[in-house]
Amino acid sequence: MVRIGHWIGSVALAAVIALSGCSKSESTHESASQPASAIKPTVYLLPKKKGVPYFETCAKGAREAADKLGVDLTYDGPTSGSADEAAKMIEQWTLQGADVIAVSASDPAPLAPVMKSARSKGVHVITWDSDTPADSREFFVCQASAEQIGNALCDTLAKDIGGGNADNADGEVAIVTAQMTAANQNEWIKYIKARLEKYPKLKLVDIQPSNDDQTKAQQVTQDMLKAHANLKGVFAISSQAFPGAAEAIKQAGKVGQVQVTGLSTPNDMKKYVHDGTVKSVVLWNTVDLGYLTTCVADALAKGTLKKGATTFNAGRLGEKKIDGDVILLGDIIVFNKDNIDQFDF
Amino acid sequence: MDATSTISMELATPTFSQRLWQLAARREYGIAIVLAIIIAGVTTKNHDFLSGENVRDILIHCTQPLIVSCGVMLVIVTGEIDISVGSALALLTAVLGWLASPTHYHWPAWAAILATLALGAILGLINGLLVTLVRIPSIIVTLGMLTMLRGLTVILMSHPRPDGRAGDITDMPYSVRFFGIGKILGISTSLWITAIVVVFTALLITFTPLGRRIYAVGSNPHAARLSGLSVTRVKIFTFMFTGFLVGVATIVTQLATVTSGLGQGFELLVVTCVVVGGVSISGGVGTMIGVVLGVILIQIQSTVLIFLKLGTNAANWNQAIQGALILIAVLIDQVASRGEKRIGGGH
Amino acid sequence: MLLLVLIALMLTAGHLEPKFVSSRSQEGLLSHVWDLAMLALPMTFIIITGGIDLSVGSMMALTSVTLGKLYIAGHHPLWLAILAALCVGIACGLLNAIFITKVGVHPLIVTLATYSAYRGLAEGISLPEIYSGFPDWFRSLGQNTYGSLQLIGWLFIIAAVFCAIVLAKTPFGRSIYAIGFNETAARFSGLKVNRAKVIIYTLSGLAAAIVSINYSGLRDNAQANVGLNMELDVITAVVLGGTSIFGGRGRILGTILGVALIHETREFVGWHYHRNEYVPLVVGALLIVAVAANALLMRRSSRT
Amino acid sequence: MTVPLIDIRNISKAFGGVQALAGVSLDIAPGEVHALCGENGAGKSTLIKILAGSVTPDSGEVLIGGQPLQVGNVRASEDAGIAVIHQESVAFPHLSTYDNIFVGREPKTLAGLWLDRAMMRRETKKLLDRLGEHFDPSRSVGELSVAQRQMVGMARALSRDCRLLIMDEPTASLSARETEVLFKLIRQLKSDGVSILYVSHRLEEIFLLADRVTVFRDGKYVGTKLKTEITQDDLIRMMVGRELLQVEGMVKSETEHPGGEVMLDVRGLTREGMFRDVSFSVRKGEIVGMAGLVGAGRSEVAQAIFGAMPLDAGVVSVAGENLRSGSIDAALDAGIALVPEDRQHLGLVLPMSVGANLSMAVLPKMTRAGLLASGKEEALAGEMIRDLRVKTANARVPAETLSGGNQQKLVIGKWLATRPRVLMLDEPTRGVDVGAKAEIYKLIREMANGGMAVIVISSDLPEVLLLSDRIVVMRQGRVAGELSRQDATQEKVLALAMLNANTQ
Repeated sequence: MVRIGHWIGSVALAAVIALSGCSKSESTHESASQPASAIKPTVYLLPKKKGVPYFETCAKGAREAADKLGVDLTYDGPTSGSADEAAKMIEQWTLQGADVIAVSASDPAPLAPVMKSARSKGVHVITWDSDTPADSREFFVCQASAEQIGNALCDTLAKDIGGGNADNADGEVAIVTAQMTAANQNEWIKYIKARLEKYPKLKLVDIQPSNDDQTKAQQVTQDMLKAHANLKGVFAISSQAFPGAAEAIKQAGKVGQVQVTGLSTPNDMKKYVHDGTVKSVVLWNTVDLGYLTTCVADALAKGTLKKGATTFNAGRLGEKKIDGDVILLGDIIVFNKDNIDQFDF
Repeated sequence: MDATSTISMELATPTFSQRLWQLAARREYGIAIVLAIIIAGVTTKNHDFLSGENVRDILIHCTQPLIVSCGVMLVIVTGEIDISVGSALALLTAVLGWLASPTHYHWPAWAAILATLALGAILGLINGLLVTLVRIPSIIVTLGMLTMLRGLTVILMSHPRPDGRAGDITDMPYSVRFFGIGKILGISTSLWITAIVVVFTALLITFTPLGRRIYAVGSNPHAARLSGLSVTRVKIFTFMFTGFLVGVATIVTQLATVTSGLGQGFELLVVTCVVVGGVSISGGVGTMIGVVLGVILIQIQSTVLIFLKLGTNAANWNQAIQGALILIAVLIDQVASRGEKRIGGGH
Repeated sequence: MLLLVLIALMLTAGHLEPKFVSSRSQEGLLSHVWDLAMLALPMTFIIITGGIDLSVGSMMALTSVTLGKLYIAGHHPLWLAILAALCVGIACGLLNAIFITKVGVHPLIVTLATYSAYRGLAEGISLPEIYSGFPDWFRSLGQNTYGSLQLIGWLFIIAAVFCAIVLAKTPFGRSIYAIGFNETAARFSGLKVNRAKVIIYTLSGLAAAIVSINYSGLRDNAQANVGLNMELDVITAVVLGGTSIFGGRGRILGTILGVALIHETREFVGWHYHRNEYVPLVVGALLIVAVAANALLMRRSSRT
Repeated sequence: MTVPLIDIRNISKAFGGVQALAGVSLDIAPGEVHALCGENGAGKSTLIKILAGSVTPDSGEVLIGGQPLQVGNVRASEDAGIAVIHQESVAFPHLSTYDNIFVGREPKTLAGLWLDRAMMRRETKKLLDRLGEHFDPSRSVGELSVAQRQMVGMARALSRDCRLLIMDEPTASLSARETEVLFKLIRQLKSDGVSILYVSHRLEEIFLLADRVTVFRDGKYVGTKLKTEITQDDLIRMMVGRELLQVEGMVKSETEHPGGEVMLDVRGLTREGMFRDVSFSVRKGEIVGMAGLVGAGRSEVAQAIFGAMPLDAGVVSVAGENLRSGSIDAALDAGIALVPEDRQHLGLVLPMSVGANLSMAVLPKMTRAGLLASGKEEALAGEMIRDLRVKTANARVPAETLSGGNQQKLVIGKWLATRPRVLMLDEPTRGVDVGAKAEIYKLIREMANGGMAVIVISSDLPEVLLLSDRIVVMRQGRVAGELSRQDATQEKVLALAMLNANTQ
């Protein structure tokens, strides 16, 4: 009985393979040769990690633009945040006949080759939020470079520690990151470290992973607060780490004595900004970032945006400057008690 | 007569189980000694380590894994395993957030908490039914649940709630958070709850018929059946109990923000703690004190490393140290029990 | 059984998304499956003996970092780095095997420990740097197709045929089954139980090394978080393929079908719904339903 | 005759097409010791399981005290006063003795929520005293000897006021002294009005204890006789349905002093806590019996010779060559084979086919170009099935479908295929029915005549005396003495095996 099943299985498997081979002829000339100026361009928007507020707010802006421009927008990405998973999704979308793929690279190394290969198959590839090597994409929709982000974080924390004057900043600081292996965070850490040289009285004493888990972030922050008596500031540089670290400082009763900053959406941090635990939150307008990215994708698909352009008209955002192949969103925003309520994302 | 008649036992089972017994009795001492050494070592380097505040925080770090370990311990004692607890923790936290948050369903705290506990028990019931009635190996059932519940959590958290928002929930009412960060008689509520769970579990396994049956089922399921015990019911109970405790762990959380990324890897943490605490993966063996010590040993580690102030690159070795610690624990254990067997058999 | 499910899936997929089943897109999607498939082969042997290896993903990380550290950071010749990576993979597997056979610890516990330890070592050694900049010829080995399959695809086919023959037709394969059913009896029959275990756990390490080396070529990168959560996928695929977690039963063909089914399901859910969060939901449900159906069918057939 | 306590009517049960019981009926009077006999596979165990409630019959009914018993329910059987002492001592090794005795119906306090440990301990003490055992009731059962565990099982049965006590091969692992205690207990229970269903292969015991004997054969009821009506031979005839094979003549050695050179030589084997300074030798063509009480270390010595147990000291040599100790491979290469006592766990891979089990020890020889050649395997299996007269449909069915005796033949066949020079058989006929026993005896002698050196370990004294050319008796891990065939009598062997056993 088992043996018969075995043979039937093998035969049927062969049949499936043969069948899929036969269907080859029907579908050879599909995706790549489609004219790019089809009425409804197909745009795929890839976040580093799906399901986190930062990217969900980007998606909000992207959908707004898509509705206005008549773009067939798909927003999807790895819920695990794995770059390898993201690479697989790009490959799949290429096969599905995407017109434009917009990538936010959690790790440029594994993504760049895939993006290049997508481009070679006639897909427009752009990056947004975080870039990959220039030859793997056409444009980069940039809110800020890793260096700018690192600098902004560092300057903000120094200012908060110094009570408004960065030069007064004195004491020890620590970083709570996602995983020790998180490519993005490590990039920022690199620039934070570099920028800290500007503040010789600030000393980086520890970097701890939170395993992208708020509970863990809270625990390590708590421990560092006690272990380093002179700790004055914490960089909490992942979406799970920031609320965790803020909560730890609050519960330890060190509000005002220890400053914490990081990247997060205003809505997530409003509570801590209002109760004084967090003085400043560093970010940019994520809704606008999603909006701008979708506009760029649409223009590329329709052929209205070409290499070498110096400005780009982005709907409600108005004229945006293009610096080479980098389209700039605008400035980093530091949210504080005074301005945070003006934003809802 | 005794000395010689012990050698008649058939090769595999009795000597092995005998060994396990002795081991279970010894394991607690072993962990306690390792713990003492670690604590003494770090305290000499940093006197603040044993400050009241730090001890309290370390204990609070242990609350969630310890509460869930109480359930997982019983599951493992019956010879099964539950690796779905990490995802279940995420899902239950998300549900609690949905129900209790004022900008969402805004249920009263007690109702939201009861619903979360009930849902936890139901998840456990599903595991238990699949394991006992459908007879799927528990590692497969809970592996499937681990994956599924994680997906469900992301879907739930990205689904627009009644106020049209999606994403993190930042406005958990204090009436719910009281169970995590509140204080009763100057001691954190979460510690009270954990203590209740631990004492309850300890009493359950030592002094109640049900507790004895859990061990009986793990020790020899065939015999348990012949003794008229319902193996099915006992196993379903342990899974439900675990699910319920995941619900309890949800409530003692220290966190203010509910996100979908909670509890990643929590299941492995719990299984590691339980196993390091001397609970035998083949069933029938395990003590409450061992599990408590196992949880503390594993959880204390990251605090110890931070207190040693090893600098900014040290954290890269955290995981390697954890792995090595487990390997060493297992190795010492095995070697010790071998020595024991040689000496013990001969008297 | 499994094949019927696979065919049903492909037919439904073909109905909903005609482009999905076309050979062109299948060919493109194929490149995603090889690492899973490759690791599933030794895992099939391991699970048939009643064991488990949770450390495969972590072994990938450690071999990946070895390769990157030696070649990119250490400027050693690439062949040396590859050789070292292979050796590290073998050593990792061997260490698992020694703990399992000589020290006598349950495989679940050993590999749970090395799951942390190997990845931890990888993180510690790489501090955690990302190594990229592999030479073109090496990358083309990973990326190029030779007669519609990548190098690793061909490697897998050879390995799969080899494993299938070994498992079904050799004394070694027979001893694997015997160990799974009754290890003591196998030992008392003079079968070389420990040797068999050492071989399969070591092979698991070797497979992890091969997959991670290929990955480095394919994605031009080597780092400590390669192969994260891989172990669960591999175990899921093997079990889905009908291998009993209690040992004694399972076949390579089943594993191949299991890998195919899980791969096609994942890709199709991604393709059709564009909601990554559905993937774990569907894969988890598939695992439980498939094993449940199998258990129920087995019971029915044993009753009559 | 009085109203029967238990009336079993027309019970049938089939397992996957095999009729285990076909309409059997049986009644037991209050205070009766009723023996149940039959070859392996006669259906005794199935009947026990049905009475215990762990198996549901396909048809038929059981009346207890005139009331129908709810079949297929362990609890209902217990409540009706049926207790079973199982063949393999069923116990929870990790639990204490008193937990073992009371698990499932623990005495409770506090509205049933709390265990009454004091009472459990007290009651257990009483029960153990009654059984003549005096160990601490809180010791875990895993630390107890097999015999003590058997007593725990007994205590468990006694702890409830049972009306019917079922004993399945209760003396299989008991020493003579313990057997004596057991028999006394049975008589005492009987006088208290408890009925006993006594299942055993040991005919002497049956004739010593039973009032009536019922015989099953192939799942069918053969008959019930008063003990006074029949002889042992009658009983055996009822069981096998044919005349007992005249085995005596066939198993005698061909020569008076068999054997040429020494094949196996064992010097000073020591394993702490198990055996010490064990030395003996076996010649080619000779059968050496190893006698001794259960627990004297015989099985352990055999396993040590086979390399399955590490040695602290001592040397094993085969045909003059010393073996590496603690290595099964070395033993196999030297031509040593072991048919272990526990065939289910150590001897066979039950779910695998008969053919695969037979070829297990010679797999490398079953190949062509490295691949298993099914032709060679089939040939081997066919040969073994024919030579050993294994009753099986074919070589492809799983070994677990065979009866105990045939499974034992498989284990022997597996080792014969290796053409061993030294063959050790540990309890080769335990749990094997009478017919198969005779065939196994014949086989063993044939093998010796073929030039093999054979060691037979057996607790069955007549068996040892019947087979052996020479008898090595062990006591408490040491060789207590050697007896030649001419000198050996049951009394002498027992004396060596037991002398001082109780005073040490």
